[in-house]
Amino acid sequence: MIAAMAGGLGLAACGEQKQDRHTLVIGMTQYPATLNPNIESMLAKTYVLAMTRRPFTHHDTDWNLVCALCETLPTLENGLAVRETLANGKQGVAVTYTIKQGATWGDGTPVTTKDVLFTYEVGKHPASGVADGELYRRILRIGVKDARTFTLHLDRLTFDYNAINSFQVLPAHIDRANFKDPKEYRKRTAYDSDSTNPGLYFGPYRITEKKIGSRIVLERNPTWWGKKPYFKKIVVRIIEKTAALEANLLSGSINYIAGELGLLLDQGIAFEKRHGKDFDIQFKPSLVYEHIDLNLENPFLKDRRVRTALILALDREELSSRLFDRRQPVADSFVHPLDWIHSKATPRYRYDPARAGRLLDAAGWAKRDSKGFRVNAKGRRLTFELMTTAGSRTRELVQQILQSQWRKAGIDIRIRNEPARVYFGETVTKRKFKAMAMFAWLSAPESVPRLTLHSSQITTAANNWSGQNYTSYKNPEVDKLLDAIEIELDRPKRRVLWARLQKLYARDLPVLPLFFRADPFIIPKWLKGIRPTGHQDPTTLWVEHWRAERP
Amino acid sequence: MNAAHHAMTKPAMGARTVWSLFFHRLGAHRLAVGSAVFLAVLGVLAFATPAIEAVLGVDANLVDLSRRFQGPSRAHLLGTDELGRDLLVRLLYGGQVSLFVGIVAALASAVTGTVVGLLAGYYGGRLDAFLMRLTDGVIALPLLPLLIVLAALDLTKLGLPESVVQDPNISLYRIIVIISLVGWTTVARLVRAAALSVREMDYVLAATAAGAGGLRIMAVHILPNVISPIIVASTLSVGNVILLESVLSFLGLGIQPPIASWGNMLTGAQELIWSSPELAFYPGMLIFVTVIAFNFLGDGLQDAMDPRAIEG
Amino acid sequence: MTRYVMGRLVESVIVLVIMSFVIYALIGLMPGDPIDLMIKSDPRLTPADAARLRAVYGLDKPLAERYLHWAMAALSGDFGHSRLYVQPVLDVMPGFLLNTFNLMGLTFVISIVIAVPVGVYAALRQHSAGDYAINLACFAGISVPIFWLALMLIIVFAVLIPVLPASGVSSVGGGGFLDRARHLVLPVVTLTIFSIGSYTRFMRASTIEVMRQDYIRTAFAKGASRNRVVVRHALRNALLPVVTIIALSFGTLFSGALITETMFAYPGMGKLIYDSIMGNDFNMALVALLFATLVTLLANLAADLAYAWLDPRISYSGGGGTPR
Amino acid sequence: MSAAVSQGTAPLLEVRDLVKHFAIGGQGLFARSLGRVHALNGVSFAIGPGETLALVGESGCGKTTTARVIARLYRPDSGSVLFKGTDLAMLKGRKLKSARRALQMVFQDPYGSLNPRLPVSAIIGEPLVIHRLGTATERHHRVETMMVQVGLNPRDADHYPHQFSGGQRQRIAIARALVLEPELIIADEPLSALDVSIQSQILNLLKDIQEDRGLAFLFITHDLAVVDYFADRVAVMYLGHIVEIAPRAALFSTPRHPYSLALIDAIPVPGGGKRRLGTATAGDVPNPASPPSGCPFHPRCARATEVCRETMPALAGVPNQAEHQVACHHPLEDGALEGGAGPATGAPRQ
Amino acid sequence: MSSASQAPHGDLGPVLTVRDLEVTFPTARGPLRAVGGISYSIDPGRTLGVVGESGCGKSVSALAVLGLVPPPGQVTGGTIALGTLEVTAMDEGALPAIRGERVSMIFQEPMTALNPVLSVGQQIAEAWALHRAGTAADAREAALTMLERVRIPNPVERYANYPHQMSGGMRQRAMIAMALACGPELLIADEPTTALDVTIQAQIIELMMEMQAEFGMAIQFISHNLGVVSEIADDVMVMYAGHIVEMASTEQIFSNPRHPYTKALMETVPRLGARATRLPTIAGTVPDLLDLPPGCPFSDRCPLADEGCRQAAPTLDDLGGGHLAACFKSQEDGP
Repeated sequence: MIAAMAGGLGLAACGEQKQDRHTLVIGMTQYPATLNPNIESMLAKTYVLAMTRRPFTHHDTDWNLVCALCETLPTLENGLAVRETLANGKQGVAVTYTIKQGATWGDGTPVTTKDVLFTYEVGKHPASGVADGELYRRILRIGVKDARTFTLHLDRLTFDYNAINSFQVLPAHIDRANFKDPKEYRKRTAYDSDSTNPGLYFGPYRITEKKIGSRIVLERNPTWWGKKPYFKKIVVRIIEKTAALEANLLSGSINYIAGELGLLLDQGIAFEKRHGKDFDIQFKPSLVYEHIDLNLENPFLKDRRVRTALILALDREELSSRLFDRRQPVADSFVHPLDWIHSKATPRYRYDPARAGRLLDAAGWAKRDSKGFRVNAKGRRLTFELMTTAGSRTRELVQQILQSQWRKAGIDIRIRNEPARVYFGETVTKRKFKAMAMFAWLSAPESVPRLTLHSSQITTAANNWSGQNYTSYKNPEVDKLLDAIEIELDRPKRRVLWARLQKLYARDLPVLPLFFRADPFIIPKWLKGIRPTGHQDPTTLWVEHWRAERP
Repeated sequence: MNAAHHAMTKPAMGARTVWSLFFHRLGAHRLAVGSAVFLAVLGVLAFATPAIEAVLGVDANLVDLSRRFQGPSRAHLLGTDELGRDLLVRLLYGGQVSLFVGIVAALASAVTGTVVGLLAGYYGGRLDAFLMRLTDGVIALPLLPLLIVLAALDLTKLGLPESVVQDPNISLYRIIVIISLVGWTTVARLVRAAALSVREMDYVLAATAAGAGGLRIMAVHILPNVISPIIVASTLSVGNVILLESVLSFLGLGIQPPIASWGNMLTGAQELIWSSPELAFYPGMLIFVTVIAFNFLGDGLQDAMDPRAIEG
Repeated sequence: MTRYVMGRLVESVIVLVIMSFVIYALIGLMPGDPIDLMIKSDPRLTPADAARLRAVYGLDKPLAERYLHWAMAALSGDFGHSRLYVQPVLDVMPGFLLNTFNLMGLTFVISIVIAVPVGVYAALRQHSAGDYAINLACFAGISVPIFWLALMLIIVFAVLIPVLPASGVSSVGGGGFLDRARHLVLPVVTLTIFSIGSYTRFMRASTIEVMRQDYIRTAFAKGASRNRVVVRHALRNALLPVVTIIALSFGTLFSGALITETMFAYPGMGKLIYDSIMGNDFNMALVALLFATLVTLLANLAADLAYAWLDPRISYSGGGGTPR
Repeated sequence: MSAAVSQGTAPLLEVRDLVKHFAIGGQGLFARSLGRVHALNGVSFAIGPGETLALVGESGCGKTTTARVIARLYRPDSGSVLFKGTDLAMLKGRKLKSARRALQMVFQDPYGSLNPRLPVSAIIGEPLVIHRLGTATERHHRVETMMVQVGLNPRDADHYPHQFSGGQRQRIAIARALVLEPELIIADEPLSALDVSIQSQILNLLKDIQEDRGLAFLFITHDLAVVDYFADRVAVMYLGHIVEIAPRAALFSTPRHPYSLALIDAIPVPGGGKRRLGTATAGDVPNPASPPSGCPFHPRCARATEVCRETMPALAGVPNQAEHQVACHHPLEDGALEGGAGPATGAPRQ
Repeated sequence: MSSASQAPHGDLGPVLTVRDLEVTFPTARGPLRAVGGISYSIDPGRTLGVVGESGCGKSVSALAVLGLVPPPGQVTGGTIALGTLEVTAMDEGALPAIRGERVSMIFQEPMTALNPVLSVGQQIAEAWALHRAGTAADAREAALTMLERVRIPNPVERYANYPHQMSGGMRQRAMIAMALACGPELLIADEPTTALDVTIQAQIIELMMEMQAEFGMAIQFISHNLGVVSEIADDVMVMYAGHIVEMASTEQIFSNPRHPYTKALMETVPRLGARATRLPTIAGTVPDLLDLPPGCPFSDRCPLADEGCRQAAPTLDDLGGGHLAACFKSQEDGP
């Protein structure tokens, strides 16, 4: 053992790593499974791919929709989007995009409408394994004007008609051969079988090395049309355990921890206290909405007074300030305060134990048992099972705080957590949680919560457990609002609808809003140009602006 | 050498009973005695935690966000944890849980293993072959999927009453059941091997010749003579279970909060290792010291129960 | 002998087939399927998408049918595609296997190389201060939670005294022998500390037992020096039981390094198995687990053969020993 | 082959054509057995009430197997064990239990034959418990009586076996065998693990018991001197066969089988002077897994001829001595013992 | 001090001279004297039989000659000399040079005394190679010769046999071959025939006698069996509770035992053709070495013992004609 250690030190002495100022090593906690941009969406993949390619549209750091691969964002105003009436009489829209001048695959082949058509072909094929079928179903057909310009004919006119963030163009010249048998495509796609093929990428970087489960190496892509990136090489290393991640950062074997997939907030806060002078630490509030889904079929939770009392009995401000240093804003609804659709008129539930008590008294939970918990007339205790993913430390902490706060109000909380695989794979999806399920949604700015709130999205065996309305929330007015918001193009009018929706949501409380998560970005002082977005589009969409300013 | 050995030990044993000899030999193993004392103190402390809690005037589960990460003080002798709870009392409760899980799971494994081992060792033949292949199978069984499946089982479907399923300690019982389901193989093998040799002893033949049935022979003649390896293995396995619980916690499959166990306290503190190392230090040390104590105790028991020493 | 080995191999194959179904069923019985997870990570998926994807992944059929389908394909050499790594499982595994082989092989060799002499030393000086210290160290190694040990080693040797890489298999652009070796140091030390204690204890106990045997006295009586007695007469006999234990532990070592691999971000088999189970990568998990089972079975066989090789009394060809 | 019974009375125990083989090897579910050890090859004899038959032979000859088959610790492959008219070989369960109540065993090793975890009272009283005889008090009383009878102090009833010396332990084992008041005791080498000075004590005890109770003994030993002292009749076994069976005096005065003579010849006599070189019987006892053809003793026998190599001789009465039977093609004549014409110097034939 | 040897061997001194040898084992209840100060010697070519029951110290004293008293036992007094070489004064590291070379030992249980994982031939060759310079082939040659000399048929085949592949008699022959490989002056045989069948026992006794004739070594033959000792020994030494109680030539001992223990021992053993109704017995059991009676160790069991025997231990004295006994009564009575 001692010998082994000595040997180790010997090795250490002779092979110390040299610091290369043109190499950036990023650490993150998740390995991207597939690299095919259209199969499965996964944050780790999005993060890496954003360095190697660009979507047609995405949201910028101010949460506005911008063009990345297209020349101009088509709008009804600028005439690139045109209303059209469909054969069935419904309102559709034709949106025209032009591929950016100079967009060229890494092997020199230009990105053309051929690729667009191929992507559409793949996307709409039922057997291809593409995850997001919705967008491709909405595209009725694609009109090609020339090698760079094409028009999407969409089956309805929604307010976000021009956002095609998930239309990720695929290289027809490489991957078409792999699509001969659509069923096999997801296994054969060059992104996974030949990941380092330069022809797959057209962004500032291309992938030159992939070590499964361990790291991905990117190098500058010579065919990139935009600003020349500063770093010659970027290495993304996968280190799952955040404690180890931190150790790696401190030991210098990684330079930067991706905020999107990095440390937990409290680790970040603690890190700032100790290493604030060496690192620039940013806490960006994000569109990750932490909440508790309530099972509205639970007899106790059916009563809105109980639900209201539940949230009134929580001191979320205290929780946020103590646990998260006020970095995570308390949520009043699913809408982030920074989102333009956020309505100030939404009812806000401040900590009000007295009112909570009155509500519970009124709901028939006036009596207390020997342990101080409320009981109803039948002597049954007011008790709920609170579930979340096991092993997720922050959530477990929050859980315990909630439990403790609710206890003061006489509400008994039983905690039962499950591994993510079981929790999301079964319990939540199939609505098997008895009362409360805590988890988060990650969304884009102004995204319509149809899947989570519309009564048609209640998951049942009949609909194959799809949809995401796990609370079994049914409100005809909400259904109507969701339908209306989608097709309302006028922002002020839409704002009114949004406000109403938020109000209903906050009143009905199918979900207990907790807060919006903030990700700590731990950036060494010399690393400049990283601007956290706060939504689902990653910072790496601006990777060409990253640079080192070493003394 | 035999003669000398004989002359040396036989008279020395003369007046002593098996137990006094056993304690005498155990007493000579100072580390084992120290470990036993340590474990006894720990056990008493852990199971007297509610009283200690009352005396100190703290509440193990009371979250107080205004008192997070406090250093030792008169109110909190070891300070507070990340949720402002008293660290000392939580450690004691954690000890209660870890010891309980360790001891109960080890006992349950020992019982299963003993039954399997006795049957296989005494009856031999096809039953033995079957039970041993079963044992091999369980050893080769991938633990992880099993753990996940068990963690996901809907216990109400197994006919368990709601009150049990709703029990806040259910994660604890799950762990015990899971560990017992897979942990019996060592004891089974040991007992089988011991039973195989004891089965050939003349006193077993004598009992058979006197007309004793299989049950009686196993209970009266074989079991008491294979009890030493069972006790030793079980003592050692208490330590292993405590370690295993911490590993399960590490994987998120362990005992769920707010119940404290050393395993989940250590796992939770891991991410705070840089800012509050003491949160990881205490449970880590306690696991380490407790497991090592069980190992020493097991080692001491093994020496003290060495059949060579008793038989003379 | 050959017949015995053949028989054992046939037995192993049968066990393997049974295990393949058990594992398949276990994974299949676990709640949730990949599509559920996909839905979770992409809120825009619709019911239709889910149904379509289930069909694409073949998850809409009953378990037994899926197993048969898999087994037939496996027999023709197609072990399926990894869902997580989007490559044939047989292409994914070698990399992990090689890493595990390096990690485990090294740990294994170092542990034995240290444990054997140390165990013998302790046995020969039973109850001495050295024996005492060795025992203490062994128990310490056995008793420390391994993830804790890993973290401590990282903190000490990668952060406080930054002499070794904290994680990974090789550095970027590196990957030379020295570089890989450096990356192996901490995980190997961790696993070695963890496994060496029990090996040493076994070796010690075994040696003590052997040194009490009559033939040791015979060896002394014919004038062999102490060293010669230990090396030529005691060692081989003492190794006998230890070989079995070590070979058996090889199987667990193989799949049991999950914690170490996780802590050191070292992509090995333990982690592959864990991730594929957690990530619902059916084919991957199945093949990796089966492989681990196979290794365990082979280790078992190897243990028996090693035993036979070391101990002439064991003869698998029959006609050997005479019962009394 | 039929067993000769002394005195012409109905035998207490009659063993007929016992055959017992043991499989060697064969572990695992799919392994086949690799061979068989022929432990008993048609063993027949009888013991009358109150009679002592000594079974003599060297290790591996099957004498212990014979004992265990009779006590039904092993089930014979074929043959019968008629004990008081009941065939024990065929019985099972409760019937077997009650049938063998009158048949008890004493084992060789007094250290291994007593359960170290039970006090002496429990050891001696166990057969009573098994057969549900008497109340606890009665049993206790009975145990004390037995202890006195075998020369133990009843005050030691709570002690454990390890607190007794070897001789005392063998007394405990004898008490256990006697507690059910059996009619036949099978004593398997009851002396060989004891110190020389203790052997005589135990031998006397056995003899006293036999005389007091009129017990029959099957006395298994390799020590012919003890046989001469204790037995009424002697059966000599070699490699699973009984090669000679005769009244004690006849066997020692006029052994008929060359092997019997070899055994008698090999006994060292204290004060008999130095051993004469070249008188020892050559060769090893063959491996029972691969016994020689024909007469099992032929490779070591100086008198062996072609017929011995081919045919196993049957056990047959010596002319004019019905009780003296020998299985030999070339039995010794009278006076072989003195003549020294014995089997002595046969060269090893292997 | 006197010698058990009867035959004068001219100027050759004894092969082995043991004086006041004392071997002690520390125990929890105090030191246990397994050998309580014994003196004897063996002349070249002679065989000394050592008789006694278990625990009398006969094996331990023999092991002491090779410096192999099992720990924690220690030689706590007296001297052992091989010829003129004082073994007890030698360095631990020098002892291996003597073992196997000048004095060899064979044991009761040849199965356990042989290393199970080495072939018999290898083990014999090793015994030779440890003390003789030569190549591996030389050692093999020497081993084959030895196998032949101990009358093992097919030595070349047997060379490669492992102990478990041999019968008990063959194993003991191999042990003897190993012990005699370097032609020692003294062979210590510790119950070498006890584990063997009677016909094989006779063979081994014959073999040892033949070997003695061939090699001319002295033999210290330990046995609890008076018959065996009587067949092989020139002189006999009877031990009881760590002490020598009687020592004389074989003929003297068996024809005229002087110590009550020796007498009793001979009478209690059943003899062929000497059928009696009851065997004489020795009362009581072998004494606890930690709790010996104050006087003569045998006084508890001795029918002749009186107050004097219980108070003082008798010394081993010559009763005339080299017949030694440690008994007050034998001195009184005379032959």
